[in-house]
Amino acid sequence: MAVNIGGIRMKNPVMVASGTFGYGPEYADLVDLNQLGALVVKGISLKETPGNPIPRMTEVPGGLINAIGLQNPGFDGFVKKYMPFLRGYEVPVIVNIWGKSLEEYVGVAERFNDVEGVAGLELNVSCPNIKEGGMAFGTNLDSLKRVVSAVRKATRLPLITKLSPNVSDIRGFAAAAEACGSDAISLINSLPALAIDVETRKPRIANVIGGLTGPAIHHVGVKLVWDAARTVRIPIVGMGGIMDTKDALEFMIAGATAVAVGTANFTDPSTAPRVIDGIAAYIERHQLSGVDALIGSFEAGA
Amino acid sequence: MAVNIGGIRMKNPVMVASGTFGYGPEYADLVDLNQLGALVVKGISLKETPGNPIPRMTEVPGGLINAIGLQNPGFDGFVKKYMPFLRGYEVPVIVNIWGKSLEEYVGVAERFNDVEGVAGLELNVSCPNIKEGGMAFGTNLDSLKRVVSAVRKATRLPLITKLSPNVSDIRGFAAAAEACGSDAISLINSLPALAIDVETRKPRIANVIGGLTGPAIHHVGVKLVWDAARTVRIPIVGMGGIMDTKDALEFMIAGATAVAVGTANFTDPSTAPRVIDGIAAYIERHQLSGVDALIGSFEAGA
Amino acid sequence: MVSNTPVEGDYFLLELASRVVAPLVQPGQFVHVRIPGRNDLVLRRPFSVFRAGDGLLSILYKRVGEGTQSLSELPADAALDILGPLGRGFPPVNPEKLPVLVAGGYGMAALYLVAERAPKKGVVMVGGATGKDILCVADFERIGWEVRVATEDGSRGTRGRVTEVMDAYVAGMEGAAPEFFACGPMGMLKAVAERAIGGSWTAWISLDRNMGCGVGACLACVQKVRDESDGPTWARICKEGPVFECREVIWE
Amino acid sequence: MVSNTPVEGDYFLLELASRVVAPLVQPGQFVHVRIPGRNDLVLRRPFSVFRAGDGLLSILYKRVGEGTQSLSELPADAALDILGPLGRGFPPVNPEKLPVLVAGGYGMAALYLVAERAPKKGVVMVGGATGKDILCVADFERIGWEVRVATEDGSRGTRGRVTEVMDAYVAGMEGAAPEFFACGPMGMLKAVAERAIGGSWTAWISLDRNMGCGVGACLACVQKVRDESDGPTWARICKEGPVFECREVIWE
Ligand SMILES: Cc1cc2nc3c(=O)[nH]c(=O)nc-3n(C[C@H](O)[C@H](O)[C@H](O)COP(=O)(O)OP(=O)(O)OC[C@H]3O[C@@H](n4cnc5c(N)ncnc54)[C@H](O)[C@@H]3O)c2cc1C
Ligand SMILES: Cc1cc2nc3c(=O)[nH]c(=O)nc-3n(C[C@H](O)[C@H](O)[C@H](O)COP(=O)(O)OP(=O)(O)OC[C@H]3O[C@@H](n4cnc5c(N)ncnc54)[C@H](O)[C@@H]3O)c2cc1C
Ligand SMILES: Cc1cc2nc3c(=O)[nH]c(=O)nc-3n(C[C@H](O)[C@H](O)[C@H](O)COP(=O)(O)O)c2cc1C
Ligand SMILES: Cc1cc2nc3c(=O)[nH]c(=O)nc-3n(C[C@H](O)[C@H](O)[C@H](O)COP(=O)(O)O)c2cc1C
Ligand code: FES
Ligand code: FES
Repeated sequence: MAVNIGGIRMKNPVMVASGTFGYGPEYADLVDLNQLGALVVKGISLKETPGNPIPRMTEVPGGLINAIGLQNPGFDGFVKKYMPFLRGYEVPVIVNIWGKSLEEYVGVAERFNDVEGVAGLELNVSCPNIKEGGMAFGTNLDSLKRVVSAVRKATRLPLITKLSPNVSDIRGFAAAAEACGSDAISLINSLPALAIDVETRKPRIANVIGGLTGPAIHHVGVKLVWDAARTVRIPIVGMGGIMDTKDALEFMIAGATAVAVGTANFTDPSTAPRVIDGIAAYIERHQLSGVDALIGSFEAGA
Repeated sequence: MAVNIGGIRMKNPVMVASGTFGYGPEYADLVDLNQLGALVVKGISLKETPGNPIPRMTEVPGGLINAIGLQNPGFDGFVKKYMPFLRGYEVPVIVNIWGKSLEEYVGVAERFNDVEGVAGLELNVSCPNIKEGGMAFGTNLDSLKRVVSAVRKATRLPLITKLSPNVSDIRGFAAAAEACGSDAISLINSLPALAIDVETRKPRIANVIGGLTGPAIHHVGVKLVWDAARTVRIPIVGMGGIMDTKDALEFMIAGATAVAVGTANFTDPSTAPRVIDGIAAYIERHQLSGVDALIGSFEAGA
Repeated sequence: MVSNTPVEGDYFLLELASRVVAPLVQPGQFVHVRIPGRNDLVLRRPFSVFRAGDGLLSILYKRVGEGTQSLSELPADAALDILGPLGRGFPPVNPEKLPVLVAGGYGMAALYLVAERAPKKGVVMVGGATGKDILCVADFERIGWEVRVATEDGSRGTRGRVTEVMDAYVAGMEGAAPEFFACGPMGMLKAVAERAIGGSWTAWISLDRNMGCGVGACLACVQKVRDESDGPTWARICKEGPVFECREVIWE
Repeated sequence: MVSNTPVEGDYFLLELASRVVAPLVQPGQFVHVRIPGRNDLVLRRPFSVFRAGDGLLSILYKRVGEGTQSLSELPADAALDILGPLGRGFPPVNPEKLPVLVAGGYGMAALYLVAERAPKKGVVMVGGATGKDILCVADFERIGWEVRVATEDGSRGTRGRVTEVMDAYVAGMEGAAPEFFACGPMGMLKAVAERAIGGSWTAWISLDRNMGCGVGACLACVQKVRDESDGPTWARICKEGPVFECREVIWE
């Protein structure tokens, strides 16, 4: 069941997705963290960030929309408050990082070079690029190249670039992430969405626009992972609406080396352990030689 | 309740979406067609088109994925087989058209100039542009401009350009559709998606990739309609996952002048009539002066 | 709904009071059923009408997935939203031939009305993996039809496939030519078609296909068939079918 | 689940056999409940624990939307997947003060354990729109607490708001200072907070907020509060709350 995501050794292919599992302690009473393939923490920026006003989350058919606004304690706060706890576990810790400018990205990436117990960085490029007018880094090919190249230079850690689904053709972005030195890519992040309370004619979340996640986006994610898998040679972490083993298997068959459970942690914290067992059972039932035989085994036909 | 979509007078703002209501006769026993604001027929091309192999549709959480492949009897077949029937009704008939090259688009648009009983054309730009390497017309700004401009010249009918949701920023596409002479825009078409049968590791539809529709895409659609509404002055037809009155109202509050019911026709053929009644009831309950007071009434805040 | 009860194995019988739909049903037609309480399922489920009459309509369904699972959990007094009767069913039985019904699994349900409304009695061949898949034999016997059973594990009737039983029967037939009416898995239908074409007999077969609208609008349920000039064209199973004469179908 | 029965108006009482969770519950804590059979609802629903003991745990819930509607339709023997007890509940009642409980709607449910476990008896003020919103008065009376009711339409108790009843009561109080424990709509909590701050009394209030994870991971449920240096910071209602002393909260 072991997989290697660009230098991050995982004993199984199932991680928990950034922002849906806090920093570890929140779910530690409910899930044995050491069982997980990897733990991706909520996005960290150089400085503490207060995030968005409330309400920040609303349930919609087949998913939820959130606009937490990347609230986080900043590099210092995170390292002080959570790293001692995380070092007590064997689970590889992947730190999701973000910034509002190239400098912020580089700054936070650099600082993690000296932090013990971090297995890798996941680069969230779905944030608005403040300097370049607010368009997200991840939906502009040039911005993406710049940020990946710069962070690649800044970090000694394995680097996973997390792609935005909000592009016409993911292949160019996946290829750019690879060419600029990512060790792996992960996808998908949430889809931009809007929910309106028709009684008040006001937005259901304070930020107006939020990100759609959960089962609703699952098959969009599988499609994009398949596109990416036919484009790059680096490993892919697939995510989007994984609720059960079947959903995780779809990503792996489409070409993902690992998967991440996100929204489903809220629905049922035991999802990730169940999926780990489920994948093992599938491999046995189908008499596959191992996870490798599963990855990219999609028979798309002629 | 009456609205005007770029010259198409509708007695209420609710149409049925292309491809989900056949050509009219299929639902005529179940729905009084004259009750509808407008009826959009399944996409018509110059020549008869066989469409994709089977299976063509699969249900997924909160929606379905389809790849019918635009099967249709072609211009001649459609006019002969269905126009006499449709002329027997008062409901405005909007013909959804498509082509695989600019010439095909222009060809089919021109031929409808002489057809009695057609209220307008809806231009489906989500088809692969065979001449330019298969990328859809609707996800490349230059292709979009060319096709809209050409069809604008070719037709005397009100022209609705139907936008693809599969772009990073819909505003440029909406503005281009307007600038090139569309009388209205409609959105959203389906989201590209992939479903894999994990037992066989084969695609669940023969075309491999299909379009996701239904509740799963609803809030993505509302977001894009809101973006478009802040960009163009021409009327907007909002669609995507409308299952009930509330969903339709969200589109109108976000800025749509009319809405289209798609997948929900399969779930419950009485959806459109129910939504028509529901909007009227909402207007009365909220003591609005009419639909105009509803359209774009979103209070997004500061 | 009037009742919703387990029959055998994973099969359930659902009876509906339906004064409007029931009298209109032709054998082989289906109803398109919305699964109550499952807003997440945007598609209805098609089921053949098993029996219809006296303002009652029933379906015999197998629990195979999410929708039929939820259906099986419904209380008997739940309301059911159905569209129907839909599709083109079986033609009237030709009184000059001997009706031979061939069924697999819930195919028996689709064929019962053929037997009940036939001008003469015939024979029903039914096959399944085990005895648990053999349904409503008693219903056919009650109306005087002969039933021959085949199971792959031999737990009921002859061991083997239903087409073998059919072959044996046809080989020993005297008098009138057989007219086949079949409903079951694709492989079985194909086997029936081959024999019918080989023997120059008529065979009406009912096809099974995932459906969207159920009324001919979405073009999801198509089947390649021969058009008037023998060229390939698509037929909508929900509209031009589910029943076709086996020569119409282009098997791939 | 042991029982799931209508109480009054749209309120239902749900009792669960729960040997693990029940003994751990502190007054004011909540459980995060997955709605059975509703795979389309990705979020759990938070409910205060009404009563807990003897391996039984109960919640009193109002049918307000999709989730609670489905919950109310569940048979009594359904299994329920709950997380809990979660959050920081009410502190122990200060024996030197007079406990004054103030509730609106299902707030009564959240306060019952406060009363049951208090070292001394006090008074409960409860408000609602009509008599139908006044719950479990008998439960409090059974354990010897005085209950004062206010309804906006005057159909039960005093006509008016519960805070008016509270004002009247506090004005007439003699002896020990009041300590408030409140749960109900935001407006009511704010009114209680104003009076507590004005009178230099302690008021513990339980906040209500849409929740994602319920365990502090998603940061959906935050509330602006004062940090140690009196500056604004976010507290997670599911983790640092739902109960706060009213001075901690920054009201906007
Ligand atoms: C004309 C016709 C008549 C039928 N008559 C009967 C009958 O009398 N009794 C009976 O038990 N079944 C019958 N079926 C099959 C029945 O429709 C499916 O078993 C049922 O739709 C499965 O739904 P599910 O949600 O439980 O399965 P899932 O696998 O969860 O369904 C997922 C999707 O696939 C579709 N689907 C799955 N299996 C089939 C299938 N075999 N045929 C068509 N669609 C399928 C569903 O409708 C749904 O859209 C008939 C099918 C057709 C086309
Ligand atoms: C700490 C806490 C304790 C609570 N205790 C009780 C209780 O004892 N009894 C009781 O009846 N209710 C209680 N509530 C409120 C209860 O959680 C909501 O009524 C319930 O979630 C509504 O779910 P629904 O699906 O029926 O409503 P919908 O409106 O369909 O729900 C949509 C979404 O909004 C959320 N939501 C809707 N209303 C509320 C609300 N008032 N508070 C929080 N989330 C909401 C839902 O959880 C869901 O995510 C409590 C809430 C909190 C935060
Ligand atoms: C509440 C919430 C917070 C999130 N925060 C982050 C984040 O900080 N950084 C990030 O890269 N992705 C974040 N995500 C996106 C998830 O990591 C994941 O990409 C997305 O939720 C899709 O997976 P899912 O459908 O399984 O939830 C967040 C998602 C949710 C629901
Ligand atoms: C089966 C099916 C066929 C469709 N065919 C067409 C088509 O021919 N032309 C077109 O522009 N859109 C087509 N669409 C897209 C719909 O018109 C609509 O944009 C989409 O379904 C989103 O709305 P919904 O979520 O309400 O279904 C089709 C959709 C479905 C489900
Ligand atoms: S199911 Fe829609 S055409 Fe047959
Ligand atoms: S609900 Fe997730 S942090 Fe409180």
